[in-house]
Amino acid sequence: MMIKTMQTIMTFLPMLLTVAFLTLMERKMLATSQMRKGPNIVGFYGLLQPMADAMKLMMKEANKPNKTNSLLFTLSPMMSMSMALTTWSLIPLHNKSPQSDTSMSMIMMLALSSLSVYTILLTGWASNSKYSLLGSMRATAQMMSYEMSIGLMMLCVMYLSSSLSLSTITESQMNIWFLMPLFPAFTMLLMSSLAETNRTPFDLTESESELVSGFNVEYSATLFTLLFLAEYTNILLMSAILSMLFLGSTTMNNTSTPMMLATKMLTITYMFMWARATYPRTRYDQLMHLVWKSYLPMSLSLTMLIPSIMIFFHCSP
Amino acid sequence: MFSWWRTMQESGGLWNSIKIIYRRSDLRVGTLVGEDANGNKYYENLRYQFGRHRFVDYKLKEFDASQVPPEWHGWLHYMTDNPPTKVPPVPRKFHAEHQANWTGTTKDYVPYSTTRPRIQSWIPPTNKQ
Amino acid sequence: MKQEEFTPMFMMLMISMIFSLILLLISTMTSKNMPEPEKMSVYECGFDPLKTPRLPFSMKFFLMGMLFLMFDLEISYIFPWCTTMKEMKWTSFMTMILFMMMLTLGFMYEWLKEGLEWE
Amino acid sequence: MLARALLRRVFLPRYNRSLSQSPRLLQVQEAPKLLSVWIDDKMVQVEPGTTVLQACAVAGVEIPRYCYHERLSVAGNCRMCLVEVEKSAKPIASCAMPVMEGMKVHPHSDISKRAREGVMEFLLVNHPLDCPICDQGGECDLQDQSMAFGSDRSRFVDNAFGGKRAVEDKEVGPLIKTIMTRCIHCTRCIRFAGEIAGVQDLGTTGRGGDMQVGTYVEKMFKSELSGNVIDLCPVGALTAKPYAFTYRSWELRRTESIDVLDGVGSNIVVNTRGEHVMRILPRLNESVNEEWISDKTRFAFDGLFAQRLTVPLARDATGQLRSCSWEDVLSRVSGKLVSIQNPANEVVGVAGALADCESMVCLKDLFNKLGSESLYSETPVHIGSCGNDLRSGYILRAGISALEEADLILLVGTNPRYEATLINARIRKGYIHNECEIAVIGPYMDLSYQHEHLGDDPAVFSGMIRGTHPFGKKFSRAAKPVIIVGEGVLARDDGAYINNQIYMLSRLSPVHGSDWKIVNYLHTTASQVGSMDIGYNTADLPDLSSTRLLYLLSADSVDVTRDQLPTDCLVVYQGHHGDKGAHIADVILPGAAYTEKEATYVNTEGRAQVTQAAVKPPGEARDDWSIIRALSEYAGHTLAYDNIDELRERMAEISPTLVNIDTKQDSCFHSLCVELLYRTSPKHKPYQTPISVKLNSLADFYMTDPISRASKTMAQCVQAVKQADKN
Amino acid sequence: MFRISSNLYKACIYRHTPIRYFSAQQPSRAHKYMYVTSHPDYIPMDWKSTMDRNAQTLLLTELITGLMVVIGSMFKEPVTINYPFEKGPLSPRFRGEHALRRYPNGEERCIACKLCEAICPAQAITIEAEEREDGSRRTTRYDIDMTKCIYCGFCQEACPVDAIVEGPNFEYSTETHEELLYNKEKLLNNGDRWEKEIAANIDADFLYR
Repeated sequence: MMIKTMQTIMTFLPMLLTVAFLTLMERKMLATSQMRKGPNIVGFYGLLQPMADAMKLMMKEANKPNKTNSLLFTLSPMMSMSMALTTWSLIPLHNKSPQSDTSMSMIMMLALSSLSVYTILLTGWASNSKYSLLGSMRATAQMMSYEMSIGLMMLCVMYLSSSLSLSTITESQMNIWFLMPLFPAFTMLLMSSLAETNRTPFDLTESESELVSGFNVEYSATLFTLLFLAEYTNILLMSAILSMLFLGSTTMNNTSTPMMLATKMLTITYMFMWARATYPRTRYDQLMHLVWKSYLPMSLSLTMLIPSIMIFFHCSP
Repeated sequence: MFSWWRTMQESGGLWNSIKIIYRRSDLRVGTLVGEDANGNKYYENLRYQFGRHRFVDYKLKEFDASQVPPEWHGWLHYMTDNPPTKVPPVPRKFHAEHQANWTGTTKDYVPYSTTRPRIQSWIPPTNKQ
Repeated sequence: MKQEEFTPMFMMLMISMIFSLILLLISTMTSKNMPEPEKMSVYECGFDPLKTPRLPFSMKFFLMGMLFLMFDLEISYIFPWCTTMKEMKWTSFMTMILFMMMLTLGFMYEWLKEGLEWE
Repeated sequence: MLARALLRRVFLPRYNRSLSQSPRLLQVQEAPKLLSVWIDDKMVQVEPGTTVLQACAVAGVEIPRYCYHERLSVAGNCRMCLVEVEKSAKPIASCAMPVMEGMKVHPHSDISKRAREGVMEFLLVNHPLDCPICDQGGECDLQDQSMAFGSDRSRFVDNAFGGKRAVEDKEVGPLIKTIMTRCIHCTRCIRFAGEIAGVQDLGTTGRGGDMQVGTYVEKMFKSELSGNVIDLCPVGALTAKPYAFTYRSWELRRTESIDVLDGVGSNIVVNTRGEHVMRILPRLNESVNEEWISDKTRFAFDGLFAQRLTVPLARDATGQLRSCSWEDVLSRVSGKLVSIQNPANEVVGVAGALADCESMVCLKDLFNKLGSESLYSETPVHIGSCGNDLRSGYILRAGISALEEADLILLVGTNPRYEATLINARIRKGYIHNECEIAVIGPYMDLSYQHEHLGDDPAVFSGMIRGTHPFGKKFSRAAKPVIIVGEGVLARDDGAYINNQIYMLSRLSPVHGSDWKIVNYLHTTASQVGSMDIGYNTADLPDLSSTRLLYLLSADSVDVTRDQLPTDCLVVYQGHHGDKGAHIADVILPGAAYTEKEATYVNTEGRAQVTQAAVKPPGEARDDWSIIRALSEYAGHTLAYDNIDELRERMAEISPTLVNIDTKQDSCFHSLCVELLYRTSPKHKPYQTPISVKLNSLADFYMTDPISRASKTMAQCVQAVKQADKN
Repeated sequence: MFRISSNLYKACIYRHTPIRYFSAQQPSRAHKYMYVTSHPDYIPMDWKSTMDRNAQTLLLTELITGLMVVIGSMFKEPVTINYPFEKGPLSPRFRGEHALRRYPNGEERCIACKLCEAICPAQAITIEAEEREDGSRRTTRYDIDMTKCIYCGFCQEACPVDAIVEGPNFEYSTETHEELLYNKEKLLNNGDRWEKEIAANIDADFLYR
């Protein structure tokens, strides 16, 4: 029990640190791609910027507007943060010490990420603001839609590994990453995860010109920090899932180190930011058409194609 | 690009470079153009990109952008190519000494009225008792 | 499946909840709160809010939710098949393909009926 | 009171029309033949003798001008009004050219335009370009007209060598600042001084480029109307000295108001900037002040900045006046008021020269509610038995504008030049244009026009009535005789007797009993007629030895000392200046001055006019009527009006004339008034003291009330006049 | 089946085009906004272009080109001005902090003509004037509310004596509002301190004055 607790804490704390520095990394990355410097005053080359931001956000006045649903208003950011972090306990960061390696981890993961939709809906509803509510509605519809195609695309991986356990999926990629046979699924999943985490070019929920800041307009200080942390934790989570499903997780050339996973995650995360630095925001109808009219038929056909091939050519594992 | 190695050497070694970077978030070298009355040093290096080729090294540890005196201000802002070392300003007896922006300190400016109140109240005569 | 498998999950849940609470606590101690009517009012581009903000609801979103529910449910049917495909081979394959064809047909119907248009 | 009830019954608006027939309508003239003139191909018909400029004005075309002024004689020296007239070799000066039948004027033709441009160019050759520091800037005719009619460049560029003409500034007293380099020699100021003010001080010396306007020898422009030349000057040559450089015309807010520093009630425009009065200008009112105002009206407003009562003051235990809150002073006064057992004798109120009708009504209503009728006007008026019940017995019945039609004016105990400057200007207008004869009973005085001095003996009337005095015969021959009785008579104890004699004299006139009003009274303070209308007692103040509360409503000239009052008497002073009244007061209630409140004043001809609040009262000072209203609430006798409109309704109940704003309401029942006077002829003979006047020198004129006494400018004027007289 | 899938496929590519257009011969332009590229008439359906198009879509060429552009700009030198040490270029006509100037003999230039006050569109200037002891026209109050000022420069344009100028200084931000309510002394002092540069800038502009 003690070990489990320690393990959990040792996952939790670096997670927070990573998320904190992820914000800095994003700002620096955006800055360099725009020929700027980015934060460079706090600490050496701005390394302490996340700390300063955290301090600032903690010391800000926590404002709670009139007529908000007080309990939900406070609880939903906490929930969204917790949901994002809890999913991390399912991820086998190291082959030998899986956090919570159930044979159902994929289903658990999908379930938990579905729950985070609720937190966003609650956040918007509890704020008692039209902008919040509209933002959360959009976010919910978007996340739901993309979750569907994400689920279908994950199925493809599951066909190949015949397992719902993440460690088994990792093991089954020892020889060849699923990226190779499932490249279209990977690209689609990468883009879907951008939409799932409400990132550019699909950050319709916080499109400033229309909704000011989306579902978190009325949030400030710590509660906003929690929402913010949850968002970035989800980014990391998505990149972890992507690297586990398609890039072979901790494995590389028949060896297995957690550093490998970290490198792969970083690459995917970098792709997230790269996309942010590059693409303009899509329209909402484009977003919905992409998922319903492109990804859904494509992934549906993939879910049929892959087992068919496997059955016809007797190459199932 | 200016060779970072040469830059580091000219800045006085690795440790000095780190100190300078910590202070200025940047490491630059250039030819000294002049020094103002407060000891701030002004440099120019035409090998940097245009618009970033003049810079100042503040004397004080508590540096502030408003510490640049007017005679150097124009040169540093690329208004003129003539530093005061080349074209000194015409002296006037009313010229006042430059002051930095003192806001937030005890030396800051507090507005006051420069006029007398227009309406004067009647002051009742004091009682003789 | 054992119960212990999920302990780390609950632990993580607990820890993150506790962490959030601690954050809130610190924030209430360090920050000062000076509420005023203007600050407390919800954001509405400088206008006073008119109607209750919890009403605006679009049928479009509702439809989307229904579709999601349908598809997600069907996906969850497929999940167990992934793991058992090895053993069950053709029988299950034909069943599932049939199932997915029906799903696709429904999807096409919906598409042609313009249920996916978003304007 | 019976008479008042009668008045109230019959003073209905429908009477006004039939009663207010102007005497000038009596003369029936033959309609003159009209001349047809074409202005820009538009025909207008004008009377013979009209100038081309006036004909253009009728046609709606404004001709630029500098020297021409409607109220001054035509000079025709600026040449700005040149217009082209058909069949004329040269453009003509339209201000001096009478129209002829069939004349065709082209004010917009090329020749006219070029003529104006040329004149502008000449005027600007020597005019300094110091508009940024010129006080006339922004309201300067030269600026405006050079923009509208001038050229954009000058051909006289060679003056860079010789420089422009420069003229030394003249020192003409503490009111007018001269910058003679700016002068364009329109001579308006000279004509004003000679024609309107009646002071032959100004004139020109030299000619051509050496021409200078000045006073020949360096001396003060000693006139009570001197300030008007500032308005007349089309350029910045003559500007106001006391408030030089302090304002710009475009930043001033204009409030139309009424002057209260004398009994004329001149119409003024109060120019304010922010919370301060910056200057006072005349406002056109043909029946009161035309477009002139006196220097006191114009310049005494700086008294509003000094010696002001800005906080309520009350005497503490040591007898020292200390500032305190309104609650304190009001409860102190009301406590005293309530504690008095026998208010009829022990509560006395006095209304001063600057008291407005609203506050006087409030005070009277409050005192009446308490049970006291002891309300006195500061200046006693002794006019005999008709008292102040009948209005026609105490106002300037004929009206100010009618004075210029009179052919004989007898001034009794008054020096209108200083007591009512604008009325004197009217008399002078009659004297110049109507060949009016003027005679004076009183001390010798300089009235700015020739007059017959009949001595200062009150007994002179009996001679006239008996026909032994030659003036009596002259009087009985006059078609429109006017007798103006001043305060020099009314304030005398035997005023009633002299008043009686004056009425006897008026009976000699053939127009006696017609619509022409012979006997007129000239009051010198703004509150006097109003207080009499409201029903304040105009007798001398009673014995004050039993008074326990003396309420001085802006009363600063009242002749009361602390010695006359019992020691426990509470003296309340309500006003806006720390003047005589404030010095004897125990409690001081700071009120508003006339520029700070909306208040009604009735001038000496019985015309009710309203001042407007141009600025806010300073500090904690408040509107006067509302102070008394608040006091009534503290005293438990709340007055039945909450705002000024309700108060005005109450005033209308007392006398409709008080709310009939800006109309001279004709006073009726004059015959009744006359009858009352004859029936109750005073017993005693007049005293042997000679008839005097209240103000007989320019130095007296400048300081008559708390505002002008506090004014620095007026003090400088007094000094300057004394200095000038010494020389 | 092929017909349907072909339609679907097209719809995948041009996904913002409503499907009903595929069946209509002459789509009505009156009631629907249409994109030029999405109009079915403009889609060449021969094999080569179809292949090209599909290959480009499938291989995400456009998206990847965009990503490469971003990568390219990452390796360029940042243009960020390292502010307190380096400063950006300013024009000699820059309109910054106000100052009241003096004549070379030390006499203040302002003659209280109030033209700046009159022209100020934000009504930030308040002037009170009086006659000085020597008879000259001078201000007793010259207040500028720098928080009202919109830095339009009309005041210096209106000034007949070049007294009020907007100097080159912009580093006068303050922590409190009241510190930005400048009075005459402050403005004159500004002028005395910045005169060196103000004079140089005015000289630099002599051709255009």
